[in-house]
Amino acid sequence: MTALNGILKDRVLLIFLTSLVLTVFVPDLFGSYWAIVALNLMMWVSLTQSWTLFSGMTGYISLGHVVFYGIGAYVVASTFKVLPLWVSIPLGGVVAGVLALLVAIPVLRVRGPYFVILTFGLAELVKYIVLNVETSIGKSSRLLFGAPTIETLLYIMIGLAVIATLMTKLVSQSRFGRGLSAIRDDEITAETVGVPVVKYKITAFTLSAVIPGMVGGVIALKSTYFEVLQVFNPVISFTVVTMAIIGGSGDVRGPFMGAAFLLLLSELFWATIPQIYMILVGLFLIVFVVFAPNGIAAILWPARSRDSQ
Amino acid sequence: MDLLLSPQLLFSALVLGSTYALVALGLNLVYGTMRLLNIAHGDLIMVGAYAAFWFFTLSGLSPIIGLPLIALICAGLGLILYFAIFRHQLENVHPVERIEANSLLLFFAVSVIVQNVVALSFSGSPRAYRHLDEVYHLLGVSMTANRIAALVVAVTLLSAVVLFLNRSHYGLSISALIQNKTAAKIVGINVSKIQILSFTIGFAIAGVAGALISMTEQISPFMGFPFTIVAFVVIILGGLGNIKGGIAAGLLLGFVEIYVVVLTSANFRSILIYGLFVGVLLLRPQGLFGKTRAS
Amino acid sequence: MSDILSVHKVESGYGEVGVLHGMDLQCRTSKVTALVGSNGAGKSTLMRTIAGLLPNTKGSIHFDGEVIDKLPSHARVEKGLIMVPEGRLVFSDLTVADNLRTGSVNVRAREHWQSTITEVYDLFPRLYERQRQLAGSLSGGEQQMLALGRGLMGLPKMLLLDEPTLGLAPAIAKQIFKVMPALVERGISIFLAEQDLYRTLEIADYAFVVENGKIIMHDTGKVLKNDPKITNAYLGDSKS
Amino acid sequence: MNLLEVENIGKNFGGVRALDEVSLMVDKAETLGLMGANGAGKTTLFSVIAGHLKPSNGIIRLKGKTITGYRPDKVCRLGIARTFQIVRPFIGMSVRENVEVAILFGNSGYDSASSLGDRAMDILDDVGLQGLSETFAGKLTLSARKCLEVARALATGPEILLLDEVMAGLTPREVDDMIEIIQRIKLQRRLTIVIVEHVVKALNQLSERVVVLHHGKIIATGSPQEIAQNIDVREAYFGASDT
Amino acid sequence: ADPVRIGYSIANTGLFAQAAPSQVTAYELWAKQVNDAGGLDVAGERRPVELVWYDDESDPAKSAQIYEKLISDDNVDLLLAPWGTPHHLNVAGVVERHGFPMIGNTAASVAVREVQPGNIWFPTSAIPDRIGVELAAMAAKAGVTSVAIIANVLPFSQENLQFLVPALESVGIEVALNESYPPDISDMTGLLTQIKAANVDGVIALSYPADSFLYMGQSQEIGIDAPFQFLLVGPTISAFSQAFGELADGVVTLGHWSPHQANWSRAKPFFDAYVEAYDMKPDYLDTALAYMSCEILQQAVAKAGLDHDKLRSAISSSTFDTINGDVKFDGVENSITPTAFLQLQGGDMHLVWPENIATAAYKAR
Ligand SMILES: Nc1ncnc2c1ncn2[C@@H]1O[C@H](COP(=O)(O)OP(=O)(O)OP(=O)(O)O)[C@@H](O)[C@H]1O
Ligand SMILES: Nc1ncnc2c1ncn2[C@@H]1O[C@H](COP(=O)(O)OP(=O)(O)OP(=O)(O)O)[C@@H](O)[C@H]1O
Ligand SMILES: [Mg+2]
Ligand SMILES: [Mg+2]
Repeated sequence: MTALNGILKDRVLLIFLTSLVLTVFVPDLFGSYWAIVALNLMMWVSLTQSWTLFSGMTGYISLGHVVFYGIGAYVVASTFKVLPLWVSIPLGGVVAGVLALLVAIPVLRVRGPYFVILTFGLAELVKYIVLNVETSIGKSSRLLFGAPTIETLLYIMIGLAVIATLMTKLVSQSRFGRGLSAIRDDEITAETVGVPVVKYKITAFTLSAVIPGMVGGVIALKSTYFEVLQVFNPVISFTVVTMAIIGGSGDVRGPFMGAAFLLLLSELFWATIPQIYMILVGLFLIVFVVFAPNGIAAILWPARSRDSQ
Repeated sequence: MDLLLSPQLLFSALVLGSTYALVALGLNLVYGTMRLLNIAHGDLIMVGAYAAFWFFTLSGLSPIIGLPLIALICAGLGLILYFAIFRHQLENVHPVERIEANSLLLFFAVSVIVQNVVALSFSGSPRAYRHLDEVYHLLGVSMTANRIAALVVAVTLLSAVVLFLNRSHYGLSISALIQNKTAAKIVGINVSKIQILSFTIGFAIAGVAGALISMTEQISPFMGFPFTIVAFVVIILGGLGNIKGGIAAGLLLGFVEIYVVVLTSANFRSILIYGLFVGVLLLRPQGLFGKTRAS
Repeated sequence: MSDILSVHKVESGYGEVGVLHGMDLQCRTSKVTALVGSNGAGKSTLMRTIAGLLPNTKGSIHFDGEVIDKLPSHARVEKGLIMVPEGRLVFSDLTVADNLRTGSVNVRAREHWQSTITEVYDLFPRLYERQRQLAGSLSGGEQQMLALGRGLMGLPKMLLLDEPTLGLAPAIAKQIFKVMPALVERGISIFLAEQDLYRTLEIADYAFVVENGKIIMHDTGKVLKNDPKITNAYLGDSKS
Repeated sequence: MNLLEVENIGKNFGGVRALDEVSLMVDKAETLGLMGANGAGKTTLFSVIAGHLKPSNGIIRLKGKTITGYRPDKVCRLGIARTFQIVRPFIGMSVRENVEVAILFGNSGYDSASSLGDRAMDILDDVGLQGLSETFAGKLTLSARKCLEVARALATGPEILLLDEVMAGLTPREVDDMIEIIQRIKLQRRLTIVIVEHVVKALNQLSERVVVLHHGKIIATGSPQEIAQNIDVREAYFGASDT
Repeated sequence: ADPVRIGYSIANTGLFAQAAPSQVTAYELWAKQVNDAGGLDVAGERRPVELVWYDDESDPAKSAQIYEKLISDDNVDLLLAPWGTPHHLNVAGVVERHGFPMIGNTAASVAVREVQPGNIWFPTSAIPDRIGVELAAMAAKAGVTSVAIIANVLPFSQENLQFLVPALESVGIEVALNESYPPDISDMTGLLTQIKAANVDGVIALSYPADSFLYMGQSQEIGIDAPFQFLLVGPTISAFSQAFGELADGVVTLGHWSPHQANWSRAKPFFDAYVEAYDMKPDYLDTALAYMSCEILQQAVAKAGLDHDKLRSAISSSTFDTINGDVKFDGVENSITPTAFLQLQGGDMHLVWPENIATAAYKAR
């Protein structure tokens, strides 16, 4: 397959994938704190990659990515001790995918600012529906004692990060990806030259929901505690968008760089000057958007990121 | 249910609705004219609320009297942000979608910074003060003076803005500017003047809304986000950049919120509001009061 | 007679790319001046530079006795220098009537918009019929009329017309060519870039030929029309 | 059998009846000219055929098969390509990339036999855009964008080409060149063409038959010479009464 | 001597940031007091204390990460608790894994009983099942016959609701209205109009701080005059009394501490020291609990030193003298302090239930 060939030829990507896989040694080498940091990094990489798969490629900026993550977490939490985890975590992904498929047809009819705000509103709507369901069955929060160890969860999350990265890479190199960027540029023209716009948008949207669904499940297990407002927190969506844009979403390396950079920043600052860490993050973000609008990837690999724009 | 006919509900719906309209108006001016996704809008409201709180606590200055001052502070903040960050974006970044995505991040940053600066300076503890809280009974409605004041100020301000937009070419220029900046320049619209005006007026109105809200709610550095959401819901319902539509939608939302609780259950309040919002976006993306474009 | 517009050694372009390399030309007051040249020669670029959408990196532009090349575009409109752009650039989501009204936001025209709009409707009855329709849904030709009408709404002293008959049916195009002299009668000066060279050179008092961002020839319309160099380069062999 | 049949098509926009019971047939390898005043409904007809607009009533058939209401991408893959009068290039892509997308997704069915780039360059050669292949479409002049519209439509590998005012903005000389290009590619690819043009000279030279629309109705059909003589057309279109 | 390093996470930013100060002020006051008194008594040796803290951004998952760091990276000697139930429950897994004892404070949920005993203890007595029973008993005693309940849909309120309704019914109080509302409610007129129409003599609002505030303001306006009015969380915050003053007089709320209880000898001095230090009153619930957890830790360390095992058994078996009277743990729970309620009276707050620790008699509004 040419796509696979592409991956094997892409040395930078291979290095990334290897380093993702190498994180399995973090717990043994650096202890459990760094294992959690690694777990978080993998989580953000997975989420940001999957966001890029749809929003990065089509230009439909979704501010509601958290809804898939939340629904996955909900599936795992509500079937905890009922279904084995190897069933419930993938099930979380499937349910997220189905949710995406169901809402895709109406939602993808609107564009631009309307889409941005619609996705946000939809995520909030689902949040309140789940909240109501939970209260009506008398389960306002759930404890998940007896979840797997951090190490196990880290391994699963590394797997998800690798899959998410590969998925985004494969899509971006394929005819499918070419169609998606045509949609980003001008949807009507894309349609006119034969790009099956509706089918492509729905497929990409659905694909981009599956990984977050599983990530949400794993994170719920990590917290050993599930509360609706916590897993549907819109800040998660904002963070994903931030990472994607800081990293540069023209290429699979962007999301990785974005996630790693923000996490690094937070590790550097929250431990040393916690009081003003958030203010610093804010200032950093501004500097970035103003002076490096195409993200870190564009600074590190200027030529490649431009032709992938 | 005769509950529905209660003038008390009507009064509350009016107060809530006009507050929403005011909260959204400022956002509409900034987002509507420049496509800047100002998710820090709620934080400006918070700044207005804190300004009112401190004026009142330190000098006993009534927030109502202090309104011009508070408006000035927030307008100043708007000017600083415009010249420090956003002018550059508006002039040098293409296309519009790009500005929009960037502004989302920039305002996210502004929001984080403003919240934390306020939290650092005044601590995260919630605060409140008592002002104009005597209850009046009029036509079978009991109302606290501060809510009457909020209603009066909001309605006055909303009408003033509508009048201003109707009378001047500002309103038309705004609509033109949103759609096509080059064409706006061609017909002789002073683009930067409109942008500066939108920034200052938009921010000032947010500050005023915050001051009004501070009289009836407790305030904290992190109170802003729900207002940001409300503002977005309202301006989408009204049609982006459609100032009058936004005002109507704000009022509508206030009524929906109050009467939904009575008709169904308070529990469904958020579901219904977001449901309405999502539904309108799907069925009439140009907003309830926008004009259709058959494409 | 005086020059209302004079362009002196102007250089301009897009970012790094220079397009105009020392443009020199003058337009007479209350006359039609034409700009002729092939595809990509820089006609639109010059128009944009004069209107203030592009900055000139060198040279100067005088309008109505003043240097205007440092003024922002809206200030030039206020002085009565109004462009009708190529590709129309109407406000798609505003109605036809509102589009026309935007034409008169400048201080000079503001007061008179109601009387001006009646004149524009007289000129283009089609726009009157369509006044409540959103401009984006107009036919291509109708949008062109709207762009022209919007330009007139600004009460111009001088109109910069970039391909004003583009996409217009012959009847309307003919009408536009009739309107131009009428506008000139009223004291409006016209600077015209237009692909319909026969008619253009017909009505132009004076014309400039541009190639690669430079003026290579200029003379009265009549002279150029019969110049074999022009005929070969732009008019082709078959005459219609 | 006719390649394309348009039967009793009507299209309303609110109160405006943009198309009113329009019926016409296009034969294989024919060039049909579509003439009509501004707002007559020409572009609307193209949009209905290409699937961008759903007709209020009527049927469109391609080789006898009803395609009314198909989405534009499907219509394109069935072999009908259109250009936009108000041009819509992918402005973030180079000229070559614009064409590549059309090759990938169009009717031709891309096989990796010859490289995508080469095939794109061939097409650009045909329309004379080869020199601009790496230029971003956003930086083209209007007339170059019109050419790009043609190239992109060709790249989808159509049987039927709907050309909407591709000559607007060209000098007479350039119009002559363009006529030549169109005649050449038509022969090379055995194309069927429907063309809308206000440059009457071009329309007459290219078309074998001309249909005239007025207020959404067909008011005349015939050879270019016949149309030129038609009194109604002269009044409605050329504004001949006062010359 | 080397300082004793004590770590915790706080919600300095984010959703819960407004709740954090009530807890942190207690920690800081305590640390200052200990250091001023010559240091912490570590099994006989005096060592200064040093607080090590990080912002958890109101994210419970982040706070688990922070405790992981405090324990395995920073090697702190002792831990104090984060704010709120979700954070406690997230951290419970961490301290359990490391066998690191920690006294919790601001967590209140029946779920805490599911936590493995041995590494974490909860001095609070505000646990929903007990609140339900006690509140019903108190209302019955106050002569309430029918109540209207409105409850936030957030976990703590809903848990309370679950136990409260049966408890009320079992003491024969009619529940005339039972409505839940979402956390982002911004106007309660609809609910309050219904309450007013229900004509009850008791209103129980299972509210969070922001909605307590909303309730108080709008119920004034609409003129809800039920003699018994209960608000779950909020009235103990000083901004509440600042805003409503005597208007809120008679409101009953959750809390088991008061400076007026003369039997708790440490209570008044703590209150005075707090007011002196911060120029405002402590939160009677969270601040008191946070301070208690420090006292318990202090006394256990004095006895057992810093060794985790010794400390663990000292905490599990000793009785501690706190600002809230004696505290002793049974499993993870405080077995002495009763579930109690406070009432705002004349701008001050008094324990009114249960009667054995009451500092004033309940007064109908
Ligand atoms: N937005 C742009 N960015 C970069 N280059 C541009 C842009 N617009 C035009 N150009 C370039 O500038 C040169 C001159 O273009 P211009 O539009 O002025 O030509 P023109 O004479 O008006 O041609 P036409 O008759 O086709 O309208 C061309 O080479 C074109 O590619
Ligand atoms: N979406 C729409 N809503 C309302 N009216 C429309 C819409 N689209 C087109 N029209 C009207 O339908 C009529 C036909 O338009 P169309 O674009 O087909 O004309 P045309 O023949 O292509 O004209 P031109 O030669 O000017 O391009 C016009 O009067 C136009 O205003
Ligand atoms: Mg041009
Ligand atoms: Mg047309």
